[in-house]
Amino acid sequence: MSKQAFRANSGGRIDRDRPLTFTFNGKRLGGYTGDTLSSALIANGISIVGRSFKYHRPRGIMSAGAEETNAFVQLLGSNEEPNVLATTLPLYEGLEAHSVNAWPSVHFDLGGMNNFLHRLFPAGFYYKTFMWPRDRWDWYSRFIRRVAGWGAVPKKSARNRYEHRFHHCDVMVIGAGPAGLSAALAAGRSGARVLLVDNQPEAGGYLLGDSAEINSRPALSWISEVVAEIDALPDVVRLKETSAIGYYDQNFITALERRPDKSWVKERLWKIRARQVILATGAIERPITFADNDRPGVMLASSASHYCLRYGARPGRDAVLFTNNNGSYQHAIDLKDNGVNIVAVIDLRSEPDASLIAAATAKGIDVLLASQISKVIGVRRVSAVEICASNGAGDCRRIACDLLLMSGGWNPTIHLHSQSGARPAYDADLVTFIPGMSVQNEVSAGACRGQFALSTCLSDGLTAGYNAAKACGFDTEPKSGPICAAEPNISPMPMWEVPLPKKSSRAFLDFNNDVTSKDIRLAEREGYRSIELVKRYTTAGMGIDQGKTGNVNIIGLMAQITSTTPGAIGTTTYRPAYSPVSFGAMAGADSSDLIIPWRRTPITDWFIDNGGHLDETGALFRRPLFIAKSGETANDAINREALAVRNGVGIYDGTPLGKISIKGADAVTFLDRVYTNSWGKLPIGRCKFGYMLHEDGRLLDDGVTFRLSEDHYLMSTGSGVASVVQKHLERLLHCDWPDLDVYLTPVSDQWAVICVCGPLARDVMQAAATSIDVSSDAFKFLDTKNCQIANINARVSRVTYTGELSFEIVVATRHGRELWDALLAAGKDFDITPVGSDTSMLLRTEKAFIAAGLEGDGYANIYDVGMGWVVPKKKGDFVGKRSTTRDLNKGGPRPEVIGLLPEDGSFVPPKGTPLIDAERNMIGMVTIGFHSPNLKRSIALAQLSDGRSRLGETVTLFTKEKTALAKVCEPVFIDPDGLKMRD
Amino acid sequence: MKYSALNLAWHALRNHGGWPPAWRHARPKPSYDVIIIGGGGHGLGAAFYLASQHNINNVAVLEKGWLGGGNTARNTMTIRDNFLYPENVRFHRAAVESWHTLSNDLNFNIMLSKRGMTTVLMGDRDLSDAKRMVNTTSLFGAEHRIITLEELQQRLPLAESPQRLPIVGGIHHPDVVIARHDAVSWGYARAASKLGVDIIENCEVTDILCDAQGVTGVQTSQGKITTRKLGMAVSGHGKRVAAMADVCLPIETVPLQAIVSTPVKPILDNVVVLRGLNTYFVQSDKGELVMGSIAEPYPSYSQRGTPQVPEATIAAILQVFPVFERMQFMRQWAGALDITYDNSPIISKTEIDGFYVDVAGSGGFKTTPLAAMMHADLIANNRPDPLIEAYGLERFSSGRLILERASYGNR
Amino acid sequence: MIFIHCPHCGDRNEDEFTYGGDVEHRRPDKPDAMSDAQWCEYIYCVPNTKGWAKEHWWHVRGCNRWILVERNSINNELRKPDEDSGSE
Amino acid sequence: MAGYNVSIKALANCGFLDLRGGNDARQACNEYLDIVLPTCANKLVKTANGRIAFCISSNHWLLQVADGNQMDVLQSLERSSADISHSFVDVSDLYARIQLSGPESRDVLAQGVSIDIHPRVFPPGSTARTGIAKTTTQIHYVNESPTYDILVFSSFRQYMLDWLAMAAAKS
Repeated sequence: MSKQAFRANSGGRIDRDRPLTFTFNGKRLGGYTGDTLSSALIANGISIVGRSFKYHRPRGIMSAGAEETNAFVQLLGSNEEPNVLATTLPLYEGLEAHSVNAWPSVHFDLGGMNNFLHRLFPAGFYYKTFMWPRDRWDWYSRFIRRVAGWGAVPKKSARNRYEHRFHHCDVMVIGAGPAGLSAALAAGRSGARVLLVDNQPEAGGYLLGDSAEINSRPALSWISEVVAEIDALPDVVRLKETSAIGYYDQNFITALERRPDKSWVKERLWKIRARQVILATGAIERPITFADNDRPGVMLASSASHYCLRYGARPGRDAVLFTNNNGSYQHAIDLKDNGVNIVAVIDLRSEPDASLIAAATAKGIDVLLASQISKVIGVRRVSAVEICASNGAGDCRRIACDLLLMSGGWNPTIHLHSQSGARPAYDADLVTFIPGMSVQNEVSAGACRGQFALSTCLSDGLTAGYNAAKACGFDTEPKSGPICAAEPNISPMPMWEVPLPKKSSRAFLDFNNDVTSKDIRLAEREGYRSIELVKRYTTAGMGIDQGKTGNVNIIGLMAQITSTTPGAIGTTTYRPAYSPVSFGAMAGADSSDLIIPWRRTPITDWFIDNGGHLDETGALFRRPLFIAKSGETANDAINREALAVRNGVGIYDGTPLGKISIKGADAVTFLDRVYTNSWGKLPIGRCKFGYMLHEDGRLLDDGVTFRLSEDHYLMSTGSGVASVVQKHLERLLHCDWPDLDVYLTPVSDQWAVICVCGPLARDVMQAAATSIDVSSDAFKFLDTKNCQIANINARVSRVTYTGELSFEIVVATRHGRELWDALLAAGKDFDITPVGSDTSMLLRTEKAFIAAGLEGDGYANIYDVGMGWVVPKKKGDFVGKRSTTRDLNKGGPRPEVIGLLPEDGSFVPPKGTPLIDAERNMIGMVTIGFHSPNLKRSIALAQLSDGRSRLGETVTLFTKEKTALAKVCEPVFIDPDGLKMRD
Repeated sequence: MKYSALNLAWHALRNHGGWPPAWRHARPKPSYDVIIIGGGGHGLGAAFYLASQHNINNVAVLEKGWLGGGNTARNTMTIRDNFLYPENVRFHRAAVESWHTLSNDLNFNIMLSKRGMTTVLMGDRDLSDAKRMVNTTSLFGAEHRIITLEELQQRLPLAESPQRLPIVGGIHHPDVVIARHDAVSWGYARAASKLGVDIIENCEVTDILCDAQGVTGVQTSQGKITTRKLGMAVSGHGKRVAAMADVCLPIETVPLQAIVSTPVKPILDNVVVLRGLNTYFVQSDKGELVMGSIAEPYPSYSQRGTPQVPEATIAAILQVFPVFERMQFMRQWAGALDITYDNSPIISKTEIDGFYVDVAGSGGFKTTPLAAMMHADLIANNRPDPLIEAYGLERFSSGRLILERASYGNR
Repeated sequence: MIFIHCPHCGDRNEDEFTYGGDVEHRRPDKPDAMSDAQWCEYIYCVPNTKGWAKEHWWHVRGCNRWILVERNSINNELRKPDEDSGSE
Repeated sequence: MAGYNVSIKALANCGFLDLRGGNDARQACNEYLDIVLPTCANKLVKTANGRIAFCISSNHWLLQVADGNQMDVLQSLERSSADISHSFVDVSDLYARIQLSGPESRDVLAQGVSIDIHPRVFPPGSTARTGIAKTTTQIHYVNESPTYDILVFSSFRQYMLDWLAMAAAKS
């Protein structure tokens, strides 16, 4: 392991007593606890961390935070992960990473030849070529895709645990720098519930790597005092390593916590609802656009100083600072004080703040005014820079250095403000965008609203915290803030592109996507003038870093090219996520069994234990389609079950049916209005089928409604549509007919429903000790009675979905399984057969009982499905009536439900099989098809255009595999007069 | 100036200083033969086809913002034809076909990739619905095919069967393509502009002017412009624009969101649809996973996106692709869809003579070339091509809706 | 995740509610008295307001009441409707 | 295995009645039950004999009684409200009861409950009808141990138990 040649012997917030080893690009290196991967790389003198996206230029670390645009690495080992930001990844023992986008290695990358051919690849080059031969982009894209992309998806899932957590607070403070800490302190002291999040392992923000003083002491001691006070407040929650990533409606904010308090939780996604939000997200230093500004060794000035002061990692030995503002001088001085030789300060301006020049000169730093960098020497690492006067006068000179610091001004981190729906505003003095008018309960404080001086950050934060707490009802006497030294305004000079020395020179704006100033000019020249079009045409700002460092420079350059102001150009839309979030954290902990709730009936376990083939059948239930005995195929089981119901007795779990209690003096009126048929004459203790329409005339549901007492009805609905029907009824009652005295109570889960059906059903009922006379005279079709079965209180009804003699037994859910077992026992001698949903569907098909979801498919109305008889001639208004009385014949013949008997009785047309005419026009479709074991042939129901008039004709069934003929028949195949069910 | 590799090289030698604007930035003339409202793929396409196929060159396209800034910029690039009803299957089949010559027709590479689509079926009911789709579409010549669980596993080796919704098989749709969405509007704009079409950006239509004979023009933020033929292709605002002519369209504006991951090396070619989880995704040429879900449950014009959609979409994908655990969500956005009552397109005359509308129905990127061609044809000839006869507004009075989603959910 | 004010329960996340349509889109009292064209317009042409609209929402995962919500469809801003109560 | 320090258990059935009605019906209930039904949603009252009335909204209550009593109470209530607009329905099996208790209960609950359950706004004795994960529940914050009783629709009982176990687990 090599020595950390660029590590200072002392200083910084790393723990030199806890060394760590890690591997980068196969090389074993050392670092310390408290390092990030990037600070450790810098300490080891690693200058190339990756290759660029398009030109494969060597790239080094440019920044020290979430804005990093170059240092994306592939993390290896058990934590394998693509596209990890080295600047925010805390170093840990054994960390293993390598560069992406380079082959065979970052030092010798074959893709680097792209750089020599760069002229062929200007912005949008692919739109202009790859069109020959015709329609063969696929062929080219195969190569392009291979070289695009960054990291690789790990081959295996580590199956880490991720959590979601809801959180509410009065005041949420985002960012724990000087402004955020002040805000949290002021709000916290008031007694408000405060949430303070910060993306760093420790609070302090930029002060962690700065020499500033507060109250004439190092700023860090002020920070530790404030943090101690904040942490002692009972209703303040402070989250470390937590990035706010999305700002949504009504102050809903998502934040990603890495390494939460529980060791077994990899990441936690917080879903926060805050009454007031204080954004204290700081500012991001801006690169300057000059030729070869992307060379390894070119770094943001504040970042270099941050590495040096916070981590004791020197990004170079001899540095040149290139600046356009007052804010960066102190960084040069700090670096100098910490062992980095500052060869020169190159200031674009002719009159920077005099005190800064004096301070720099006092440290022995040369300051060159009205100068600029025209050239960077060195490909793999800066070795020298060429400096010329801004006005072009005089000779240029070359200065040797291994580190070039750049400072093009500061961009407030307005991303979350913009995500909240507000529009940023341009500030000509600060030469950048600052927050505009708030549209939610949100305020920015400190650097993120352009207040760059430490003293104003502190006071701004205090005020914001105090005001936010006050808005939540926590009014306290504000305390005055701490004192710090005055700082000059940063006074940046607009400079959107330093003139390029050669035609082939390139200056980068979006380092991540390799977008140069020439690309922006080309886009403008070609007419892509809106900033949104510039972004899309050049891909500027669309990389992994989402343009955090580059966007304002692009807007500025566009303004310069089109002779307008950056404010007139405007920003593109900032959208979540501020920083990338792992899919695991987005999804949370719901395991595969829980992503969709599984509703169970009391019988579900029995089916699982006895060969039930479960499937989704709507409303979140999984029901058995059939219950296979060992060795049986699906068809075997369904045939066996269907024969049993027709010839013996079956038992069916109907619990998923929707059930709604309808009670009140106007219950009949309500039923009359929602069903097509009339309900006034239904006696207590009877039930009947009802057909419910959508207002547009389509069939919504059919089901049985029972009259339980004078003004109390129980409606059952299809299980799949239960919630739709409930909403339909609720909406009508509450929004359209609020005057009706009716109460709807959904009671689906209150009752288990078990259906005993088949010619021997009555025998089973008797064997199960039913307490009432179930003979056909005493208990008629559509009667409903209370009784006891196997000593369980039950309500039994003579309704059927199979066309057989049936008893539908309803008991309290807790007795469901008990009843099921009792009926199975009582039916043992009759070979009672449990049946599944597919079998039930087959039995229904044989009887052609209409199912809204199948025969009602598409635009079929009640007449189309052959149920016109349920609409009484003289009935008043009901939902859907007007849609069935309007002229529906203008559109030509309508589909009608008919039965089909395929000529080849062994061919079962699947659901949805098209019916075609001689010209292959689709004239209908099969709504359901089965092999009927009772008829020993296939049968189907179908919608057929003008179908009722085609009875007896032959139609063609079309499937992908074959066509077949089928005879059109009346839609009923068994017991057309319904004698069996009335038995 | 023709776009070609040769010209690119020629311009490279000149540092690309000589490329002309892709389209003219026109100022409105007082009058046009045809005005198209909406400078997205559908609107620019209609203008291009009016000029190229009907010799109507005195055409203006009015765009209230920037070109292609509506749904052309906010979709998931996927062009598919997996529909259930014959009218839709026929139209969308032809629409997929219409993409293949587009790059060459426009001399602009829209990066059409024949990626194919794999629909993952989770449960017997999915399988039964899949058979319906395959049989119906094959009647119209589609190559969709049900595949076994084994073949699905070969196609999607990274997929794992979740316990809650076990995978039973899949559908493979080889015809499904993706295209670089933004390029479609730019390609049309450039080609149309070359044929004389005026493309007018930042020009918002504020009123539609009519007399007893029909349309007479539009009032815009850049003044009044007269015309006797007006086509509308504005997604997200169709209802409001049509209302300016007192035409009430049966549509609701609903946001549809999309989500994109950070770019990674190629992991799959196909568009993958997780039907039971209402989610789909595809990897872009650049390496990002582009993910989509279903439209929001209530109407809104907000394009800001919500937290719950990325969460649900990504959770769904992780159910089947747990290896994506450390992929990263990078960005989300939303588009405003004009959803028609029956989820099917409206390409139709209106009760106002000379006023035509092209409404996608449920997101229209996939139909862009064909819908634009049909819209242009309708404007030029004042009668619908047989391919769009079913898409007339009359269907709402005749009751012949094409309720494409009726079998999935109830409106 | 909009934060809907339920007059009974206070502010709740939108996933506790179901959208119930624009208040303006009221079922006609006498459908039979309407022409086919009028009826079709009622069925198919929902208001789809851009801007502030009063809407029905059903607090189905809470108090089960139907409430009135005023929402700006441009940016999902919410405000309490002037009649500050449910429809019951 | 152990994750969060909580215990999760299914509780025995109780009797539940769903009571709906206007002020007259409420008065009748108050008289018979000898309580004052709250009219503010998400409030509850307890009686000396252990009954709990959860107010779902101003005209809607869920009355929890000892199991076995529900039919008697229902019939008595029906008698006392004969001529008044109301709906009283036995829903004893509509709800299953689950108890979550232990020091970290709130950490588990906050993974799936979107309302504010901080004791400052949701002190012991509070109740709320709201979602947990993907289902609807009636949460009752029983005591500071802390203990939460959760009513869930009975077909979701196993889902809720599984979800709580998942939320509390280490992996």
